[in-house]
Parts: sequence; C-alpha cells; structure tokens
Amino acid sequence: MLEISTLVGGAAGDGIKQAGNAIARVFNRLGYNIFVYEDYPSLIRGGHNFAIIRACSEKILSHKEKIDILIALNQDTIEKHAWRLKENSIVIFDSNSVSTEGIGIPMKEIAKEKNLPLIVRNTVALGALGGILGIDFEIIEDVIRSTIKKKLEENIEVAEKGYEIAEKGKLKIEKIENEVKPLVTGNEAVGLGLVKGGMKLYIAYPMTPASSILHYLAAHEEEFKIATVHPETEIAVIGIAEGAAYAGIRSACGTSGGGFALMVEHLSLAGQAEIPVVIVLSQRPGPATGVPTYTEQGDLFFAMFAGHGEFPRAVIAPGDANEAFYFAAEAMNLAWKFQMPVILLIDKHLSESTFTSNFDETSVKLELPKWWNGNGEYKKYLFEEDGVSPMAFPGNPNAIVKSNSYEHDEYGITVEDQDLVAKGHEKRLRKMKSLEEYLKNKETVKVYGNEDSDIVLVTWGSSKGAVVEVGEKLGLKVVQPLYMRPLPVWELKKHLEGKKVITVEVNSTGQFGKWLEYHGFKVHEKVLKYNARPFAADELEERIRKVIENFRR
Amino acid sequence: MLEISTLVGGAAGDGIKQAGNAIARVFNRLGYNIFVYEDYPSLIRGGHNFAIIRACSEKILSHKEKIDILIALNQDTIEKHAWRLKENSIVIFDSNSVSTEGIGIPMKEIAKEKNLPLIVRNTVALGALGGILGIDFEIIEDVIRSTIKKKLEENIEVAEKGYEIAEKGKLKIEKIENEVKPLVTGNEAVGLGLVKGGMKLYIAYPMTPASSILHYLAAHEEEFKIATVHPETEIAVIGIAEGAAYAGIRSACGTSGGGFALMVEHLSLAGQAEIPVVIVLSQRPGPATGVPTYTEQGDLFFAMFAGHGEFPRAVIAPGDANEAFYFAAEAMNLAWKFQMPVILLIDKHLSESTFTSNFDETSVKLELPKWWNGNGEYKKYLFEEDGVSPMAFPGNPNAIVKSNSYEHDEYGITVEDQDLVAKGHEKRLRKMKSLEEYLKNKETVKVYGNEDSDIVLVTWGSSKGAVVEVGEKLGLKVVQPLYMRPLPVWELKKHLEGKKVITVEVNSTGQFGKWLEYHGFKVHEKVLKYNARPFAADELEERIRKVIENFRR
Amino acid sequence: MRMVEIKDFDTYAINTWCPGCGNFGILNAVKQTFAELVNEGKIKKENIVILSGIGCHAKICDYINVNSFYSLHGRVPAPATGIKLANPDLVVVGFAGDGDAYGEGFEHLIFGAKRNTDITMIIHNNRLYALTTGQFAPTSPANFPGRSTPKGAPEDPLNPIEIMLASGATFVARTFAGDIAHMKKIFREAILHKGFALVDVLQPCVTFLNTFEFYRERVYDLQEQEHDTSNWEKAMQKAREWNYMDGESEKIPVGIFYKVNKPTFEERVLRGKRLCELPIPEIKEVLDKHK
Amino acid sequence: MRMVEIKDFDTYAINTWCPGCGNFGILNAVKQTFAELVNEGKIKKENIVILSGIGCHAKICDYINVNSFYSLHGRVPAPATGIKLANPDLVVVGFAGDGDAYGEGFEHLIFGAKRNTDITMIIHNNRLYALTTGQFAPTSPANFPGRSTPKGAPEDPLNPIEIMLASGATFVARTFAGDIAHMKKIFREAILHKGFALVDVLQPCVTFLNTFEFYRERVYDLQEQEHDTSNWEKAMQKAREWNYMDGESEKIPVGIFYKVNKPTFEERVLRGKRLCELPIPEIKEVLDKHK
Ligand SMILES: Cc1ncc(C[n+]2csc(CCOP(=O)(O)OP(=O)(O)O)c2C)c(N)n1
Ligand SMILES: Cc1ncc(C[n+]2csc(CCOP(=O)(O)OP(=O)(O)O)c2C)c(N)n1
Ligand code: SF4
Ligand code: SF4
Ligand SMILES: [Mg+2]
Ligand SMILES: [Mg+2]
Repeated sequence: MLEISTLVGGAAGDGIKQAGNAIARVFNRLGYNIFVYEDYPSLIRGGHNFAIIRACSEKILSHKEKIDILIALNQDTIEKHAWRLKENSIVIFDSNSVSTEGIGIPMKEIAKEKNLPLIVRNTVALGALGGILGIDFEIIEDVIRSTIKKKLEENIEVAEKGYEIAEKGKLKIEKIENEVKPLVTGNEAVGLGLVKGGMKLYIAYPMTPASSILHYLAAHEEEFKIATVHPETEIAVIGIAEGAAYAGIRSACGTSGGGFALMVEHLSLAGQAEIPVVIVLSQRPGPATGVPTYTEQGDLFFAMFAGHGEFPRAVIAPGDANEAFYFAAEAMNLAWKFQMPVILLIDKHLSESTFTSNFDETSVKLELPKWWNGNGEYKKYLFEEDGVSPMAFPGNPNAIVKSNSYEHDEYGITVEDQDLVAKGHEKRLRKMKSLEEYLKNKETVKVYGNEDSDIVLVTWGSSKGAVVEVGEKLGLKVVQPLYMRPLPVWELKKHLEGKKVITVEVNSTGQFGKWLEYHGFKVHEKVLKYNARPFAADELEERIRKVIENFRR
Repeated sequence: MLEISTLVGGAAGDGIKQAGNAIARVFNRLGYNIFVYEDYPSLIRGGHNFAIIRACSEKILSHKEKIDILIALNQDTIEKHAWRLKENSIVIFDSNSVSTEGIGIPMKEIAKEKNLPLIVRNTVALGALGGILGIDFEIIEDVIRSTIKKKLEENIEVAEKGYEIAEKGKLKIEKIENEVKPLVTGNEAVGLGLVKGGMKLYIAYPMTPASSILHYLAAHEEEFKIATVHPETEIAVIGIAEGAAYAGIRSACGTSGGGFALMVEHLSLAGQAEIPVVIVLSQRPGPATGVPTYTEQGDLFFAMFAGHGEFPRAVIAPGDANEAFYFAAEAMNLAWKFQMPVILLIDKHLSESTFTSNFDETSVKLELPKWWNGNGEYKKYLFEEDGVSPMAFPGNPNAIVKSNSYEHDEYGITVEDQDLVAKGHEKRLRKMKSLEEYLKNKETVKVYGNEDSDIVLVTWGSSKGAVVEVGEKLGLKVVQPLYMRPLPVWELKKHLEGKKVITVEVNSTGQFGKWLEYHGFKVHEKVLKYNARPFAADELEERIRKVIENFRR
Repeated sequence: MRMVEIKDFDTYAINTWCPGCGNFGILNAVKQTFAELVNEGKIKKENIVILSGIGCHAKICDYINVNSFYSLHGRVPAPATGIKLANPDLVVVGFAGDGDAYGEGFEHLIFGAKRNTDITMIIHNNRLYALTTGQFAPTSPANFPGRSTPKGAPEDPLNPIEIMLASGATFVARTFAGDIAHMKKIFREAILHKGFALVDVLQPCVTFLNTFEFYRERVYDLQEQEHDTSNWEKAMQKAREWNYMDGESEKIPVGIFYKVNKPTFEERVLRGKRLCELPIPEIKEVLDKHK
Repeated sequence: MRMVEIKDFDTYAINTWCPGCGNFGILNAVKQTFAELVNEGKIKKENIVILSGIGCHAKICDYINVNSFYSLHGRVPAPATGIKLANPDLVVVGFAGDGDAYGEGFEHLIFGAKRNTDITMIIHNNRLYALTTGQFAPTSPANFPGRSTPKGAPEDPLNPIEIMLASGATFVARTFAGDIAHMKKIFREAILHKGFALVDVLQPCVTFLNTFEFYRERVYDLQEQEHDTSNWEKAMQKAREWNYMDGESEKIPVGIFYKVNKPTFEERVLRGKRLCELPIPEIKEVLDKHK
C-alpha cells in the first residue's frame, strides 16, 4: 500500500481549501485514491485553517492524524501541527513568513515580484510540492488550469517558480495505473444524487455545513436542469418545498440542526398531508449554535422523532460520497413512493470532506410513484391496503386534489369523527409497514472486514470511513446500517447476535449505541468522540485496540 | 359507592361548558367528588358539544361512557348519546326543540317569556336537574350566583322555573358529608402550580388545548402577582421567556404540538445557554393540525428528543389536577435548580377536564437555585462538579453575565477549541446525572391498586384516571411514572420485574410502551386508543378484562 | 364547453361557520368570481389552487370544490410560492386570517410582496383570533379585551396596507365582507393581476367582534373617487386615512390602493424553464470537471 | 465614582473580524457611547445588556465586557423583550445582522416596533450574509451575485427604514460604519430614546461587498438639513430617497428619520409592577371561587 498525507495550513483567506483541492487533484491524477479533511473555524479572515489530503493506492474514506508532508503558509501551522510529523516527514513553508526547518520557499516574495495578491502563495506551494514529489509540471499546470480562473497565467508562472526552487524529487512519488475518478465532497454527491433522483427544485437557507449543497446546485442550475431558491427562513424553505411537491415536482431542501428545528412543524405537515419531501440534515455540534464549522453526530434522535403526532418517515444515513449520491437519489424515490418525508442525515465531516468517488449515474433509477389511473372520482387519500394513495396533481381536469393538515377523509375534507380519525392513523401507519417490507429486499446494512470476527464495530454516517479502515486493519467485522429509521433490525440481527459489539460515533451520549440497545441488541462498549472533531483512522485504531485489549483481559 | 353521571349536550353556543361547570358545582356542594369530561369540535357555533359530569362518593379521575342523566338541548344530543343510557337513566330535554321520551321542559319558551337569549336554556336545565335530584333550590341559586355575571337575577328566575316544573325528587340524591373542595381543570391547576413555583411571567400564543392556561393566568394577573404576554409567534414566546429567565425572573410558556415544534430551536438554546425555562406542552391529536379540540398522547418521543445537539432536560407527565399543580411548581423548581429546560407534558384530556382537587399550596416550596456568592470574578458557566454553575443576573455591579448559544468557556465567551468543546459537553451531561441523583430521593413513580397482583397496568399522563380506577376495581397493580425523562428506571424495576405488564396510553404506536421496552422492560400487551378520544373507565375495563382473559387462557 | 355554475364549486362538507359570519360573504364572492373567470375563459377550473392557514377563515378550503392546500397557521405564502414555481400555469389564491397572515406568518407575506410572487392573498381580517375563541390579533382595535388580554391589548394595531405598500406589493386592496359586489370586483382584479396581490377583507365576526354596522357606516370606494392607483405616495396617504384604531376616523377607504407591474418572482427564478417538463440530466460532464 | 474607560469594555476574546471590516467602527462607537453614558451618569454599566443574533456582527457580544445574551440567528428582539419585562431598569441594546433582523427574524423586529418595546436595535447592515460566506440578503443590491444566487439575486431589496416607519417604530435612524462620530451621536440618541429604536448601520464588508467608497461619496446628514423628525410623512419621503438599489440614486440620507414618544410595551404590560420584586401569592382566595 502506497500512501501519503499532506497537510496544508494557513489563515482563513490564504486559500487553504483551494490549495487542498488542488493538491488532491494532483494526487488524483497520479492515480491515487483521495480523502480530504477540512478544518476551519467560523470566521472569514485570519484564524487557522487546514486541510489534510490523504492519497492512497487503496480505497480510503478517512484521514490520519499523522502526516508525511506539512505545507505551512504561516507560523501557526508549524506550531499547531508539529506533533503530526513522522520521522521522515517533509515540511514546506513560506520562508518569508515562517521560520522552521525544512524546505523554505520565498512564497511571499514570489507573489510580490509578480505583483500578485498574497493568496497565490498557495499556488507557489502547489508548484513546490509538485517539484518535491518529482511530478511532471504539466500535471500541476493542468490542475491549475482546471481550478483557477482569475490571473491564470500568472498563477502558472508562480507555480513554476515554486516547482523550480523546490528540491526536486526529494520525496518521489509513484504514479499508479488507475482510472482517474471524480473528486467530490459529500455535499456535491448529495446534490448530484438529488438531481439524479429527479429533483427539480432545491430550496435552502444558508447554514453551515449544508450551505455548499445550495451553492453547488445554484451554480449548476442549467446543467442540472433545476431551479434553486434561497428564501427568507427555513420555515419558508420547507413550506415552498411542500407546495412544489403538492403541485407535482420533486423538491428537496437542506439545512443543519438549528434550521431543521425550524422546519419541524412542516415536517409534521408532510406526515399528515402525505407530502413527499426530502430534507438533508447535515449535523454540526450543538446544542444551539454550538460549533458551527465542525462536526458531530448528535442529532440522530432528534431527526428520528422530530414532529408532533405520529407519522411515517425514513431517516437514511449515508457514510461516504458514493453512498451520499446513491441515497440522496433513493431518498427522493422513497419520499415519492411512500409520500412521506425522508431525512438524509449527514454531518459536516461527510458534507465537506472530499472523496474519490466512483458512483455510476446509471445505477440510479427514477422510481415512479403510484399514479392515479384517472378512473372515477379522485381521492387524494384513498385508504389503500399498503397505505399509499394514487397521486394526481392540480391542473388535471379530472381530479380535484385536496391536501389537508387536519385529519381528513379520503377526499381530503377535514374530519373529527372518531372512526375516521382512527382510520387516518392506521392508513399512515400502514405506510411505515410498507416501507419496512420494501426495505427488506434492499441493501440496508453494509458489512466489511472479517465476517468471522467475534468483535463487531458498528457505526453510522461519516464515522464509517475511519471505522471500516480500522476494522479491516485489525481483522474485525464492521457493520454499518444505512437506515436509522426504520432500523433494519432484521439484518442487524444476522450480524450482531452472539458478537461483542463496539459502537463508534461522534457524539457525547452514544445515541446510536442506545438505539441499538433500545432494539434489544447488547452493546459491549461505546467509543465516542465529542470534541467537535471526527475520528482519524490512526487515532481510532489506538482506541479500538485498547477496547479489545480490555475485552481480552 | 354512590355515583351519578350526567351528560349535558347541545350545540356550540348553547353554553354546554358552562352548564357542565354549574352541574359539577352542584354535585360538588353536595359533597361529591367530581370529574368532568368536555367534548367539542373545532367550531364556534353549531356542531355538537357535550360534557359528562361524573359525581362520586369516592375519589375519581375519569368519566364513564354510560350515564344516569342525559340533558339534551337539541335533538342531536339524543341521537348521539342514546346508547349511553342505562335502564333507569333519566332524560331531561328542551321540549321546544327536542322530541323524545323523558322529562320535557319547555326551555326555549321559558327563555323567550323572559326575553332572554337562548343560552339561558342551560340555566333552566340546571334548575330542572336540581328539582329532579331533590336538591334545595338555594344550592342551585348559589351556584348560579358564583358562575354567572350577566342578567344574574333573570337567570335565577328561569332556573327556578325549571326547578318547579321538573318532577321533584325523581332521582333523589344523597348529600355526602365531605369538605367542599375546589373544582379545577388541569390547565387551571398548571397555572396555579406555576404561580406557586414562583413564575412571574407567562408567555403564550393561543393554541388549543393550552390556551386556557393563558386565559386563566391573564384573568388573574393581579391576584397571582404576575404578568402575561401574548406575542406574535411561538418562537417569540420562548425567546421572551428565555430573555426573562436570563434577566432573573421565573418564566414559563405553554402551547400544543405545532407551537412546540416552532419552539424547538430555542429549546436547544436553553440547553446550550443553560437557561431555566418551563414549557407546558398540552398534546392534541396530530400530526400537523390534526384534530385540534380532542386528545392524544402522541408527542412523547418528540418532547423527549426535540432539539438539535445533546443537552439535559426533564420531561414530566402529571396525570391529574393535583399532580398538574404539584409538578408545574416542581417543573419551575427543577428548571432553576438545574438551569435547564423542563417540559410539562400534558394533553387535552388533562388540560380541559375538571377535577375535584385537594392540593395544598403549602406543600409547594420555592427551592432556591444555586446563587453566586459574590466572591471573585463571576463565571456564568463555572465548570462545577455537579454541572450546575452559580447564578447571577444583569444589574449586579459585581458580575458580568454572558450567556451564549455557541459553545463557550466558563465566562461565556465563544470557543471552538477541542478541549473546551468536550468540557462543555461533559458539564451539561453532569447536570443530567445530578438531576437523576436528585430524583432518586423524590417520588417519581406512583403505585396504586393491588401491590401483589402479577399483572401491572402501566400508564402515564391523563390516561391515569381511567387506568387507576380499572386497576383498583380489577385487583391489579397500577404503576404511573411521573417522569418520562429521565425515566425512573430504578423505581420501575422494583415494580415491574417479574410481572405481566400491560401499558395503556392514547396513541397509535404505543410510545410509552416502547420507551419501557427500550429500557429493557418486557411489555406483554399494549392497550391503545387513537381515535382522538380518551379512555372512559367502563370502556377501558372491558378492554383490560379481555386482555387478562387472554393471559389466563 | 359547458359553463360552470356556482354549485360546481360546492362540496359536501358541512359549513360550520357561525350563522351570519362575514366569511359567508367572502365564500360566495370567491365562488362567483371563480365561476365568472372560468366561464370567461380567463382561467381553467382545474388550474385553480386555493390555500388556507388555520382558523375560521381556513375552513374555506373544505367549502370550495377546487384543488386546495389546507396548510398551517401562518404559512400560506410559502407553499403558495412552491406551487407557483412548480407550475406557473396554476392560479394560486391563498386565504389567510389576520392572526395567520399579519401575526404568525407576517414575514412570509412581506417577502411574498418583496418578491412579487404571482399569488393572490385574501386576508379574512376579523381583527382577532376567532377559532381559538377570541384573542386579540395584530389588527385588533387598541385595548381590545380578548381572552389573552382581558384588560385590553397592550399594543396598538398595525396597518397591514401600510406595511404591504412599504414591502413592495404590486397590488394592494381592501374590501368589505358585507359587500359582495365590491369583493367580486376586487378579487377578480387581484387574481388577474400578474404579481403579488394583497386583499385585506374587513370581515365582521358576529360572535366576537361584530363590525358590520361599523364598517357599513364608514367604508367608501376609492375607485369612486379620483384615486390614482399608480401613485405610491397617494396610496400610502389613503392607507393612513384609517389606521385600524376604531373610532378615531370617520371614513374607511376600500378598493384598490395601488397597482403596478413588475417582473414576477417565478419569471426571475425560472428564467423560462418549466420545471415539470425538464428531463433528468446526465451528470457525466459535470463530474469530469471534478477530476 | 471611578470613571469608566474604554478599555473597561474590552474582553480577552480575540477579535476575528477581517482587517478593515466596518464592524470595528461600530464596536468602537458602541464602546465609546457606553463609556460616555456611564460617565455622565445616564446609565449604569451593570445595567447594560447587549444581545446579538448570529453572524459576523454577532461576535460583538464576545468583544464587549458587559452583560450579554448571544442569541440565535434572527431572534434578538424576543429575548430582548423578555429581559426588559423582567427588569425595566436594564438598558437593552440588540445587535443584529441584516440577514438576521431583516431576514430570518424580521417579524420580531416589526412587532418590536409595533409594541414600542424600549429596546435599541442596531443593525449591522452589510447587505449580505457574511459569516456564511456571502449569500444575498434582504437588502442586497438587486442582482447581487451571492453564492446562493450566482446569476444575481432574483429579488429587489427591501427598504427597512420604510417598513420600520410603517410598523410604528418611534425612533428610526440610519448611520454609516465609516463615521464614528455620527454613529456615536445616533447610538446615544437611540439608547436614550424611551421606546423602540431602530438604527440601520450601513456597514461595509470588506471581503464580500466593500462599500466604504460608495457610501462615503453619497451619505449626507439629515440633521444638517432641515428635517423635521416628528413628521412621519417627511420621514417616509426621506426614507424613499434611497431604496437600497445601488446606483439609482446619488445621495443617501443618514441621521434620525423619525422620533416620537409613546407609552412603551413594558409600561402597558406591567402597569407599574416590578416582577422581580413581587412575592409569591397565596392562592386560597382564588381557589375558593372554584367551589
Ligand atoms: C403554530 C400554531 N399556533 C397556534 C395555532 C392555533 N390557532 C389555530 S387558529 C388560530 C387563530 C387564527 O386566527 P386568524 O388567523 O385570525 O383566523 P380566524 O379564526 O380569525 O379566522 C390559532 C392561533 C395553530 N394552529 N398553529
Ligand atoms: C436558524 C439558522 N439558520 C441559519 C443559520 C446560519 N447562519 C449563521 S450566520 C448567518 C448569516 C448572517 O447574516 P447576517 O445576519 O447579515 O450577519 P453577518 O454575518 O452579515 O454579520 C446564517 C444564515 C443559523 N445560525 N441559524
Ligand atoms: S367565530 Fe367569528 S369568524 Fe369564526 S365563524 Fe363565528 S363569526 Fe365567523
Ligand atoms: S466577512 Fe465582511 S462582515 Fe464579516 S468580518 Fe469580514 S469584512 Fe466584516
Ligand atoms: Mg382572525
Ligand atoms: Mg449581514
């Protein structure tokens, strides 16, 4: 296994994110699999930002704490990350701003010489990195051409400068004969999945870490054949989404915890009025404003139980970009198949990390919902066996489509009658049953590692990346349910019974572990992290080793 | 046991609620224990309203389906309630509007003769009832004087007319030598409890079935030495409550499911900023607008898990007016003792039913929170052992009080640092532990009936009334946890282990039963009702008998 | 084509408004307006979508036999916007209460006006929360003793006409539920107006605040005077003739205060796209740029 | 009594605004205003409570060493109202962003104005969502290409001064973050005003919309002209001189548009009560009426 981790750090405004992306693209073009972790505080200029770009010959879905190359655009970066260096690690730094040992490049000087803004230091660094890795400059140039728009030629020039100065081939890297795959963030994958799931309208109010779904979709409205709207509040967001769905087009919205909280009344409306709507909930550390640019998996119970009254829903938790793509589309399909709200539960670590993806757009099929056949009088809430009533939309000259937030009869007219109230409840509960039946024929749980191990790591969402890697390395079994609600108990039983179960998640109360226990599974150990940072593979390995040692003792 | 159930029915606008209240007062003055069930649709005039006034020599907390006296102000009432009549039941009706058998009184005529609005028919009926029961007219007159303001003397005159005409003493009722106790609705009891818990500001936006807390408190501002506010939205409601608490006064707010949904973001703020706030959540059938004037216990999980991020809270579910009083005060105390949000979870059936209460205002003590001692620099979020930081308020010349919705240090300044984030989480979790420890010395579970029975009925909230009655009658044990979160597992274990457990609740998914199961308790049967109506004692008896038969088979 | 009749707009739902309620007039005027517009070929019945909030007014969704979205208290403009974006052919008419539209969800109304979404908002302004048994609302007369404020509301009313004008609404009108002919005229204009139309209907609530007499004595029709509906300042001046503080003023203008044309929100967002007709795209090309 | 100094208002929090941000000017002006008012004996330092929403502006809570309530995005007026009701001695100053106050929580602002709650709202109006990296906001210039609307915002801006006037605010002013002296003058008046005071601060965001130059060339002080601040119509006229649509107008009035006196919300709600001093009552008498 070939692998190399690069950390690039500086202040907000130094273009760290862009640098990380460019570096990732370089390794990508060399045939490596990529994972990029982004770390930045909630501010616009200053502070400390960094990205860890891990490149590996094998498939990877997580970063490591320890790094091979440190690129420092400021002194802070050295101070904060020295502990990550291994014996042979290389430090590349702007010798005009940083004093340390390693490969100093006068980045500021180079920028100034060309009369360029200081942000181009990151391009100088990219060039230098290319030199050190002994890569052809064409690759660097090509990456710059595909990522930079302003002052393109000047950027190439300064990159070349960096390339020239740097000790060439000091850490020569092998090219791997792999197909070059797209690099996507979790949020981009979600956006792409929604589009392939037939979404035509995306509505969102900015909120980290969900905002970039909106940005990405808004920037590609034409290519994706959709519209995007950024309205006054999250309440309006979901109201608009529901109106659009009622009128016949697939809509979705995205937010984080505080915004989701504001949507809860409408979530319940989707339950009662049976409106298909997909809500992407990208978690960040709470409660309240919490730690907005960092990560946590703390909203699981909230997502599963939000909303007054009892109504069906699905809560799906993809764990990487491929799954984010696939399940965003599937969320759209399920919402329409069962006319219910579907929550795609992700978090900052999945949303904003970059993955080598290999999803196949043809793998996603638009599943048609139950359409009305046009015969007889239309009943929006026909009490069907499976709970799902045929759909028709306003504009249909033969149907009158009455949607209602009150308890209602089959036509959608308000009722208070005790028998009809009970029937309404039962109809909606039947949908939950139908969903469960449907899922029994689907992949709802993924399994990795050593099937025969008596120890199982169980995890969900973005924590998957580190857990799978550690599990495989340590010869353990890894189980990742993709659905949180309904929880695929039928599958989990097969995998967990009789095993020592260790849950791994990023929150302080072990919600998913509890959720398993609530369903009668025994959880032997809960490995938690709640300092707003995700697990890194090497860090988690240590923790799991300790747990296992304790087991064996 | 002496008991008598009276149903009075008519259209909205006929003053059914007032009639029910007056009838209840009559029986009350005769020394009976009272329970009044109110049933009305969501409209202002017309439709069908009724109240069942059950009076009993024993303590009761529920109504029965079957009745002894039917008072019909319109034909509907006869049609809808004939099935409730027993062999000897008496029917009193307005012979000008209703044709049936029984005791016809020309109520309309009497009203018209005096040129009074038709609503006084209910007073005529009250008089007639008094006559039939063979009660001194003074009692009737006294009740009228204490309940009616407009056209008082005329009302007394028409009541006398009804009294005279009615067949005197046809169903003579015994007076019982009991102290006459106050009749209060659940909502009134909540209001009174909050006041005794030190609440100074009540904020609410109207929403059935919570509105009458606001109405009651607003009408008694002077007596209760409080202020009430009805602002623009439920979001503002809780925001105002939190501001007031931050500034040093005890505040509370009340709503139903949809309004609570809108408060969820602020609930999370109370978690992060550690603001003491009491939210009275009176459930009605959902989802969404649902069946607004009826009842359901469908928001249990929502109340327990609402809010993004992880933070401590208490969810308390009183089951009758005495408990509503006591736990409203206790909610206020707990909120301030632990600086956390406390949800008082009730429902329409508790909120709007009337109970003979015997709560003692001296039983409620204002528990003082942890005050700052004034030494040194003030730290609003001092990381104390028990998680609870000393309180100070703006206006204190020695303290600067910084409240924060972000993760923060002890002073309340925003932090993103990983260690401080983890410490913040741990501090808040310690409060949950402290609360649990505290509750271990309190009454958290009530037990009724036959302790030795191998069958236990477990119930919560308003369902308690019917369940306790049935349990006692059938010689079963009844267990009622008062706290939903934290669930007093330590107590429940004592009572449920080794028993056959039947849960009884008014919702369609058996949430509380699940909650027990989630905590490892075995639930053998779930008795549910979800047609928006509460259990009546006799109806529930049948259902429980069947379940037991099945057990015994 | 068969002409539609008023009764084609009836449903089997039992009407539970109080006898004499101003809502009946609104209901009749709306049905008549719809029937006329359909019969004139101006709109198609199947394209009508009505919405409502929650309150007495909101029951109108049960009472009119057209597509409807009985939404949440205060939220009408949001789903209305979604409906219009999904299918701009639809004729979207939202009914809302004053508690609903000027209270709980006022912000949505303001943004509807700001954006000039092509929807019509008809506000049943009975100046209180009726269905919840009579609390004060944003337009209640000052000191109105509702059940939440028995000693009188501690706030002066707001003037929705003024705020709608300030928010950029392109059609602002007021009418009176006691005058069907006037309502029809206004509803018709509002529905045909391309852009955001706000109609404040003075709706007496016979149970909690019977204002029939009060209004009948005071209303006068702006269109019977020389009122220039294209002049914003004049509109504002007229709006301020009566500020919802009962008794202070003698006359209450009804009619169209203001009307101008501006591009609608859908036009600006969709830029000619019809979302329901767009295919699902291939994403390969975009993905290639991710390499 | 010791005089307070500006540095008494400093905290140890590291300031993370972008160098050159208009917020620095606001921060300085606020601290100076507080210091002067305290030293003049007009307010007590311990009675100052500041609040903020969420956004770049909101960090001001961390940067001023007074009581503070760092609230939620859009919600400042609600807790501010609660604070004032709890203890009317407190001097309540809310800081909010334009996204915050004119977007997410606009309704609270309008109702604050309607009620005349005695709080001061200072809006850091940089005309975009800064902390979330530059999306368009309610007062963004038309067609502003934010990250959520790369092809230009499909909405025209709203004019908060206009809406605040229409909502009944008793003090409405605008100032410019590039002019500390002017800000101080306005902040001082706003804080001393008994009732709801709205101050719209034109705040350049050097990162996403650097408007220093733009404003510097255009602002003029209403108080240097003959502007009658008690005349609502005149105030409205001045408000409409510039409608936040950049470039259309040459001049931008700053200063006090409008100022009148009215009873405050607390006065009307509390009717002389001081909640924190009231004892817990006996309820026996009330209970007796329940028999
Ligand atoms: C979020 C929410 N809060 C409160 C309610 C309760 N509610 C139902 S109707 C209503 C008042 C409606 O007043 P208005 O909109 O003026 O309608 P009206 O009944 O006067 O026609 C309220 C507060 C609700 N349904 N939803
Ligand atoms: C309910 C909610 N939605 C969204 C956000 C995300 N958010 C944080 S700051 C901000 C924008 C703030 O813009 P503005 O109020 O103008 O402040 P500025 O950063 O421009 O000072 C948003 C949308 C949030 N914190 N809460
Ligand atoms: S309460 Fe008022 S608004 Fe509601 S139906 Fe009756 S009269 Fe109409
Ligand atoms: S992004 Fe704009 S508003 Fe925020 S600190 Fe930087 S310059 Fe100021
Ligand atoms: Mg109303
Ligand atoms: Mg801003």
